[in-house]
Amino acid sequence: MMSDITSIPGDRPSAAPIKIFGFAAIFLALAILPFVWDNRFYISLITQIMIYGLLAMSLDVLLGYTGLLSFMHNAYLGIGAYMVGLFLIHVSPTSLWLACLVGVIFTGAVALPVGWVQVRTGGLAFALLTLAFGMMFHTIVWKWYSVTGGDDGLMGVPSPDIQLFRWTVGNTGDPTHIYLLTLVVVAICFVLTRRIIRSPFGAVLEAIRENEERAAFVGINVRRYKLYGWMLACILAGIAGALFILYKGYIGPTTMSAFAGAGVLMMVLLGGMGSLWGPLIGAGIFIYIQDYITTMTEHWEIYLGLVVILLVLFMPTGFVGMGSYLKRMRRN
Amino acid sequence: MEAFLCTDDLCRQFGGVTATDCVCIDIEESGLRSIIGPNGAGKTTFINIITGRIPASSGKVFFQGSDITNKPTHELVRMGICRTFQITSIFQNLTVFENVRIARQAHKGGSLKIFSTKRSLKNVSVDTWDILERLGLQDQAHQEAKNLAYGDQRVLEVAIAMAGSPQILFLDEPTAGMSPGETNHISRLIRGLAEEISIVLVEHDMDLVMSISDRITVLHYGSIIAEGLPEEIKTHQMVREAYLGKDA
Amino acid sequence: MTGIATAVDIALNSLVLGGVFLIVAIGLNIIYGLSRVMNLAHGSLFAIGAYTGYTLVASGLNFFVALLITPIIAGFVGLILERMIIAPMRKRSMIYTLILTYGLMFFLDGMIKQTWGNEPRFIELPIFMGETLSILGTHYPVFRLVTLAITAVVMIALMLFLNKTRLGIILRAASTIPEMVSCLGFNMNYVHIGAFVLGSALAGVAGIIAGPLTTIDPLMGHEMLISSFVVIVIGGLGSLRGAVYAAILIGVVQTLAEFFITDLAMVIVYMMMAVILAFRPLGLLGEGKFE
Amino acid sequence: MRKVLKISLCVAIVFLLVIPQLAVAEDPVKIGVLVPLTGIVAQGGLEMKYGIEMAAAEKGTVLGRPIELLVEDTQVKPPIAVTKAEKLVYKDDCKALIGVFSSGVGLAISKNIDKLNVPFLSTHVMTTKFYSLHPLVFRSGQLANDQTAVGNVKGIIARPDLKDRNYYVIVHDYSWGHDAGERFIALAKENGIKIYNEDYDKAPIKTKDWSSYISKIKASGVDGIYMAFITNVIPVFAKQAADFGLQAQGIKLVSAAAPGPLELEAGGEACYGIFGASDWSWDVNNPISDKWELDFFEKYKTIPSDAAVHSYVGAMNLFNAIEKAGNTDAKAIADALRGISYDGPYGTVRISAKDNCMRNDAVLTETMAAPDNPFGAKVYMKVLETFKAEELGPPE
Repeated sequence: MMSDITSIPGDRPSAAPIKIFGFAAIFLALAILPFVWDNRFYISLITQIMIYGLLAMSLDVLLGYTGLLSFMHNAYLGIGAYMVGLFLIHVSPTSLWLACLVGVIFTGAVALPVGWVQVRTGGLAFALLTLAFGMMFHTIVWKWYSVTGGDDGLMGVPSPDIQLFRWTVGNTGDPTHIYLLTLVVVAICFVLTRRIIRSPFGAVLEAIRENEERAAFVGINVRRYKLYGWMLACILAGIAGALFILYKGYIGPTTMSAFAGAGVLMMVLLGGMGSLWGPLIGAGIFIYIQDYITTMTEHWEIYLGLVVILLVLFMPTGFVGMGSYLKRMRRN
Repeated sequence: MEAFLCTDDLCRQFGGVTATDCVCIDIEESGLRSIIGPNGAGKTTFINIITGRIPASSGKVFFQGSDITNKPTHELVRMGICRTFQITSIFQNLTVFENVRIARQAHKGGSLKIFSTKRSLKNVSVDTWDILERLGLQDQAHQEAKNLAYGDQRVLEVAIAMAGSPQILFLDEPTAGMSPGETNHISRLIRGLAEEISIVLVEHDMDLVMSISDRITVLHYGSIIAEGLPEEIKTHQMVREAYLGKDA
Repeated sequence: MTGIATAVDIALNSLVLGGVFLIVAIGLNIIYGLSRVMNLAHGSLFAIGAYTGYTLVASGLNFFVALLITPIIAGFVGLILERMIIAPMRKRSMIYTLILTYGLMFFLDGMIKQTWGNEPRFIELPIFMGETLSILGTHYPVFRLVTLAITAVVMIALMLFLNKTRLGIILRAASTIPEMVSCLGFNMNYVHIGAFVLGSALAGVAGIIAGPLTTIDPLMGHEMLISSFVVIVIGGLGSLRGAVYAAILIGVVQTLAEFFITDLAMVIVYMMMAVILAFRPLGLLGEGKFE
Repeated sequence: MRKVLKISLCVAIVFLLVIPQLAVAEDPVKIGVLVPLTGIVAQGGLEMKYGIEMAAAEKGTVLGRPIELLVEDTQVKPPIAVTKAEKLVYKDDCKALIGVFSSGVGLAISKNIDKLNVPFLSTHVMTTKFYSLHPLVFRSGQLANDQTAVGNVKGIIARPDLKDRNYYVIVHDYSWGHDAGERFIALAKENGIKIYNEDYDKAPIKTKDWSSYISKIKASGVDGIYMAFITNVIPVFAKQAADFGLQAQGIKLVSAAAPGPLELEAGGEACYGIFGASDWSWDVNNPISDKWELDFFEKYKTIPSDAAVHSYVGAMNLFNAIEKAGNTDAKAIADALRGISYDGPYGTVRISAKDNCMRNDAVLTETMAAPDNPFGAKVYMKVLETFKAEELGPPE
């Protein structure tokens, strides 16, 4: 009997060596990149990709693992970014870590009541509510001129030094330093999120995604776990927001618009739902393509829309995991 | 003596239609109670109310002396009230093992260990394995649930329900659409369970019901028209009328 | 100007605003109620209606003739979308149709911009509608009153259709028990098509009557989409009567907020929605009461 | 394993796409053009692009090298605009940035100008924050809010039909609108013009249905409206006000921004009778202006607008400054820009050496039915008064 436990199916052993190796290789390659290739545009672009990759990954925790759709996940990036920015401007221009902590906690504090209302409604209403609440935050940020800078956005955010214990290791105003900081933070978030979604807690989220009613009938408090999943996603988005403000030194209400929200959703779709790598890659492809299309044509919305339509119709699982999903679809 | 599970004038209306009409029922701590009745008699609605799937319009449900009317589903499950569904309800894209494991985990706790592996919940895995062996699903443990044969999916659903260590288990037409062989397998299983816990069976297969039930309750237009031992029900005048019409 | 005159102004403004919300939201709700698809491109159909109306009137047609033709064209666009894009997705999960129609929204908005350009357009109205009418001391534009009348006519026609005609009754049945309707020998495909055509036609009507009220520009559909969401979420998804109450409620709240506190008008509307949903998660009238 | 392979493949493809673009030709002088080509102000952005292209075509070369314009769409979104600016400077190696619409976008780029380290010349922002903002940030084109306010106040005092009215102030809710409203109110009070609401109304930019605001104006009993709206909204508001009979009741409209010609055409008769200070309209009569209008119309088949002419003059100032600097070094160009001037369609436009912002003459216009004209315009902005650069300030 006990011997069976070692080969329990459905519970993958902790990361295979090859995966750890692959992850380490990519991390190292990205870490030395700015030292061998001094192109500020691409370093800056990759920083942006990693930040949005983290945001897309957090959305995937909701969409791919819990089965909940959020149209405006960017709103929580925005809330985190504004809070970190405001803290740096008004409280302490040098306390980087404290500012980030406050920003992330504040994001969670805002997400909690919103999530509480949202999980009380059904699946579809949940999605529509994310849109409505997202618009609400967008409107608040946009109208609260005295605090948020309204339509002009939050400007004059200082660039604090990056301090580890007592050593100063860099400054967030330096493109290479913020790139490395982003890389480290995103990597840590990736590893932790991967751990979480493979934990007993992750199994509960997956059960809810698969069959909400059955989940309730095995004794799972579905609303509560949906709320936990939502909070996890929003806190990750808040972390992305903290990185965003440190990287750009600026945040405006358009970052929190419905258009921007659609972009995040597309990153997840492009990369593939239900895999943590997918959204990261999706963010890369999306930001690169967007950069390309908007340069080429002023009618980029047409192409953006067309890409979404074609993706959903013909490649609903994105790039990663396409094979396995195709197999499943054929069987269905 | 306090009843194990009982309902008190339980009613449910849909628009103008009364699907459950002032039902009072007492269910024992163990044994197999069958609920039968013609199509549309309100059997499924009745157990839906008890298990918290739909709210009651009026009336009460008591379990071990406490009022459980309209309590959230997950709380009822934690109290030991589990069920299966008429239309198979399992986690399609998870493996058979994972289907039962998650149910066991929900019962045993540990769902908030966000940084541990699933393997770290050792006794959950052990219990899961036991349940799978008992129901004869251990060979399919690796398969995704949706790839199982229909009959095995029905058995899996029973396994999921059992993982909650129920004190009372509601089975909604567990043999619907099964082959005679599969029906035989599951009926033996149910009979075995009934020795330990209380089972409420909604079933159309009269031969099965008559052969394995300890007691039978007959519903018609939402109310109880008869209750008793299988032999009594067989010969009950009103039951015959309900099934065959007044002229029979 | 007297207080009464201002009150009349506000009351009429809220009804006109609520009326437009209502027609768009009812269209969205009909599509959802009958085919379980939440069409996020609905706002774009509203914009298409407005632009079609503009083009027809600009090419010399009478406004009222355009009012009849526009819904036909919008309905036709709805038909094409349903057949080409939505129908193949019907079997997949709701999330996919949501994302798909989201993409469709961007695509249609882009197409509108490419076809009609960026600058605002205005629908020329018949002379008499450009006048103002004196009501209790206020001068109120005639066409706004006409808009109100059109809204009322559309709503009454819709009510009669759903309650009094055979087809309407079948549609209502289809919203609650689709299996039954298909058992009776009706092809559910036709119900889905019918829902899309009817819903899109309503969006088209709303577009042409909203044209003179506001501006016609490529982004007009976005705001309307969000507003109609708020309406149907507050009223209850798929609930037609709920939509009526919610539309009027939002029309009144938004107008009052714009009048008295200007700055935070939209925030107030969203807050109100959050409060209502905190206490009634399924909206005022609950989910799925298609009547 | 296969997953890892797949991922590495994706990374490889991305890099393959990236690397070929790194080869940069050295020959032409590259100028980054940042204008909105999508969003609500896309038409204005397009006209700005035309103006800059026209200037580049006329100028042809600087420092003996061809001018190459690289146009990017800001989408009127500050973060996108900053990304595009980074792209133009870091990737495409542009030596200067020109264009922009919206103060928010302009300020966001300015915030990053230290990193970008190229001169940035805005031809289309009105915020007063641009005065002495940064040694590399300049404005040439479109009157700033303070200048517009002076023009409008002087205009109101000079015109008997505008004088002695009680003005209701309503603005778009963003920095430019607030700034414009506050400047006007302060100056108007100094000059004895009556203001009905000193805590002016701020309407969201997305407002489409103005009926609530119009009801409010009706209820207030004023006889003048001062509005600071994004230009494409001016005809919308004017039309809705006309629907409610405001203009017919003798209420006059004064605007802080000059509406674009296509917007006026769309608004038609409802736009008659809007007053406003601006630096140019095609009604301005001088040989340079007359020739420029015809050339522009010939080339782009659209009615010449002030957005186009600002950008044209701004671009000319920039090109001349590069010529004067003798090289494309950021600091050299910036030094050359300070104090430079250009004689264009609206007279001499000089960039002040003190605050990096331009000084030029301006006009007060009223929109009305256009006389016969080569552009086929039905509505135009008739020049009523002319102001000298010194009158508008700010003093140097």
